[in-house]
Amino acid sequence: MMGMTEIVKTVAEWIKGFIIFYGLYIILQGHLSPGGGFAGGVIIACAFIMIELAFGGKRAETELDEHKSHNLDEIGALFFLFLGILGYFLPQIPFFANVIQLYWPGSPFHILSAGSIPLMNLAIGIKVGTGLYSVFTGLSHYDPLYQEEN
Amino acid sequence: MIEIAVLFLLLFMIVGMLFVLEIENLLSAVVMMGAIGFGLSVIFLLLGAPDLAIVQIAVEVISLVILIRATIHRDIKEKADESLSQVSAIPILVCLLLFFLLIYPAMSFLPVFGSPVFMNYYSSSIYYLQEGFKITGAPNIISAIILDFRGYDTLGEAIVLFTSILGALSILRYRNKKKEPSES
Amino acid sequence: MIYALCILLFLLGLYGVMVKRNLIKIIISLAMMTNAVNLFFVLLAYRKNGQVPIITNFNTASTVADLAVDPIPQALVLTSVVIGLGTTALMVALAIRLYHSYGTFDITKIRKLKG
Amino acid sequence: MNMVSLLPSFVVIPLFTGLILSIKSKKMWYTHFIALGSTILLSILALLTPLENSYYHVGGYNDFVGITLAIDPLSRIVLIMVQVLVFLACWYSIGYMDHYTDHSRYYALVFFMLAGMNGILITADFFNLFVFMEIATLASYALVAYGGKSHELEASFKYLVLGSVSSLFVLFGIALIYSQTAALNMFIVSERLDFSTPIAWLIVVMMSAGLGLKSALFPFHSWLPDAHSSAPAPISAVLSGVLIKAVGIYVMLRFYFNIVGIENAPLSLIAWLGALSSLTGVILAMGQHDFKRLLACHSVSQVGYIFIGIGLGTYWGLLGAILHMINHAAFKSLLFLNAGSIEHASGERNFHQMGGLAKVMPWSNATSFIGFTAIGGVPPLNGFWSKLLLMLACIMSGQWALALIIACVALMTLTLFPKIQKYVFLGDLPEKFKKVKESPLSMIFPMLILCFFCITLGLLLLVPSWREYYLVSAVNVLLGGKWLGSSYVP
Repeated sequence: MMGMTEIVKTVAEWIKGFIIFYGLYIILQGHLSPGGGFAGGVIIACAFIMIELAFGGKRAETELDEHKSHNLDEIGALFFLFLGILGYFLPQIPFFANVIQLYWPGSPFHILSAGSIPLMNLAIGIKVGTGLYSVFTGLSHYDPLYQEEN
Repeated sequence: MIEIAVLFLLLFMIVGMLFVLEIENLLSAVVMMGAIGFGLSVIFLLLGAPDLAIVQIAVEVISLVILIRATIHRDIKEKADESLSQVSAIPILVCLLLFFLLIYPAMSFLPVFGSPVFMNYYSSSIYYLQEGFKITGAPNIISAIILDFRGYDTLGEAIVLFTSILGALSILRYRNKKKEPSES
Repeated sequence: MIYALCILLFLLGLYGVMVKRNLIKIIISLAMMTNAVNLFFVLLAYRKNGQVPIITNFNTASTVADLAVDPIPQALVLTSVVIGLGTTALMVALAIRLYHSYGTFDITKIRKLKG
Repeated sequence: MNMVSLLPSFVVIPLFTGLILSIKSKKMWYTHFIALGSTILLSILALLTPLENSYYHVGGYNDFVGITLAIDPLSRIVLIMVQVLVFLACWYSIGYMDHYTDHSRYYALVFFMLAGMNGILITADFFNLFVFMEIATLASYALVAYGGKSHELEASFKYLVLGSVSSLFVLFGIALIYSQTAALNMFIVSERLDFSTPIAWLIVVMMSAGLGLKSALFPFHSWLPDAHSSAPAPISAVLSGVLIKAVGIYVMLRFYFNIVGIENAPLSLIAWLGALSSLTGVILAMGQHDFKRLLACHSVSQVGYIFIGIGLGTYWGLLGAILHMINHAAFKSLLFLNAGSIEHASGERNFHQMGGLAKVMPWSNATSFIGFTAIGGVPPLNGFWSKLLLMLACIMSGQWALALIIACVALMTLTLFPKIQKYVFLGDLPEKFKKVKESPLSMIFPMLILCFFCITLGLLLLVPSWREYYLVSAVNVLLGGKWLGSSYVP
């Protein structure tokens, strides 16, 4: 469908920024108060899906098309795996140890406080967000009813 | 007080489940699933698990959107004869009821609702609660568990999501099939 | 008593998976079974008027340890909720492809396999 | 860099290659090259792992707090089997996959399945076991539906629904385990689990139902013929040869012998269910006329053999079960690869329409002949030794009925396979197969290696030093009783 009426498009354009900001908030303070990588990532995916529904496939592709979202998804997963392997490069640090916390323990209750936990939250947030968006675009682009319209 | 609210929401979920099984229209069945999922996230909130409530609501919205994408424009109205069950439902109902009756007496051996089992041992949960903040520096014990103490689980879980997305995209290849002639 | 209701929900989902003919109904019943098992896990973790296991400036670690709810099942359910989402996404993709090749969501008409 | 610290690399390397390979690269040989390289590296690592039990605490936390990984002779022998077979399947799929597009996603899914299986084999934590089971089976659902044809999609959907239900039963069992012992580590659970309460029996029932469905035990075997016959050939070889064993049988062995203990495990029930599934498997296989469906039905009966061996619970029974697990992986994947090469060359799977392919495809003919004789149990080859061991174990433990069932199922398999050889390879060549040429070398070579395994695996039992190093150490681990906190540090 070529997107919805004008009202929905302008409102969607407006709200998109706030939703992504809210998702980032949930991700970044995941280790301080409830929330975390998964929830924030899914909220960011909802923002992009809202754009896709409001403006139809073509406009949404300019922002985040299938290949870019797939590669971002992968970069998130590789970053998470890298954080896990960090211990291999240092002597005697086992796999998946919280290395950053051992060497640079931040001051409690601050954003940069719990070693590699906020970074892992960020990695999962990127991965979940872009991954679910690419599933949704895959589902909708596959839909022949979708293709006849645009 | 919380136990009564949880009990009420659980009854709402069971009634909703019966509603989903018996309704004819697909779209309203999907919407009912969303309602049950939101009821579940309120239960999580009442049971003291805010992390789970946020994730459950967000996951419910995504699966609702994906399922509606699948059911829209497609034979919404289930024909009358189709809704008959593929195999006579009576024997399955009987054996499920039997299974439930067999399990019921064992329920009394579960920990009483309200006094969880981690209190009667020096279990790792007590260790996490006491030393978790000192070791990892993360006030939110649950993200300390899933990312630091049991980070290996979350690596596996992130890969589960990645494989399911990769699998779904590799099944939905209708689009690039048109470009290059694919399998014979 | 609450555990019994939770297992009843699990069995209802199992009934729906076994009996229903429509693919979407099967997907929904399976999602409900996942919800039921997750609920059972968190029900095990509840403590009488227990606190949220998050340490803030006001309560120290030791007071939280005496009052907090069990954190481990919540961490495990967080993972299995997202696994349920992955399975649902794969199933919806299969259901759409099956709809386009068989023209119906009815599993009894999708019978090209022999035996 | 001692061997122990390499334990997590069995999961990290396949994950890394899987993520790297999922980038859609235009040049094909990159993906093949990287895939083969990492499977070779993994096979060498599996062969180098030391004999004695080694434990690895992820994140530096002890058993009590973090997740521990444990490897012992039983998981080592299955690990070697998994790596070698996936290496051969990757090598085979170089030639086989030119029918399909999208190689990068295919290899990514194969490596995630491999990462899932390796994760199961090295973990000593229940929830970790569930997560990696989920990865392995989720990747196999997507691979079964990879062809995109309608019957493959239908088989994959049914396999997905049954697999998800069985995973939920396993998760329900893990929830009950946590409710009784407040711990997820296998060492602590096996110590705290007492069998006076009915909940412990409910745990055994739930886990047996979930794992039984995953390994196609008798009442739940209906999904296997559809799923394994509609997957691409290298994938059905890996599914039948290794996935059922790593996801189903290995976890059941670990759960029954090391956590529940022999005295509480329902072993006689497993033996009789195994006998029933071996009978139904062979009878199902008789009526098939599609090559791959016949092989899939037959693997249900061979899995039943392994369960008979496990159900006896004696030293000889377990020895026969483990040896048959390895032999079945060898000759069943050889026959699946063979069926794939015939289908790749002639595009025909119904062996009634085929005939006389021996003149056109000499190599496939030779390898399938060795495969059929091995599966039939002809003496020099490996099938004979494990069936003989299982028969002896049944007789020694006085189960005459089980020995009889093993004998007649072996007889039925012996009569079943030469008729396929006659239909497919001998006789006159129909005109539409005239232009059929032999499948490329990259498909022939893995089949030859599997033939070499079929011939030499019998020595694994005969040569005393090999037997001690590989098989007997695994059986002693199982008979060694419960994992009573050997590495548990309070």
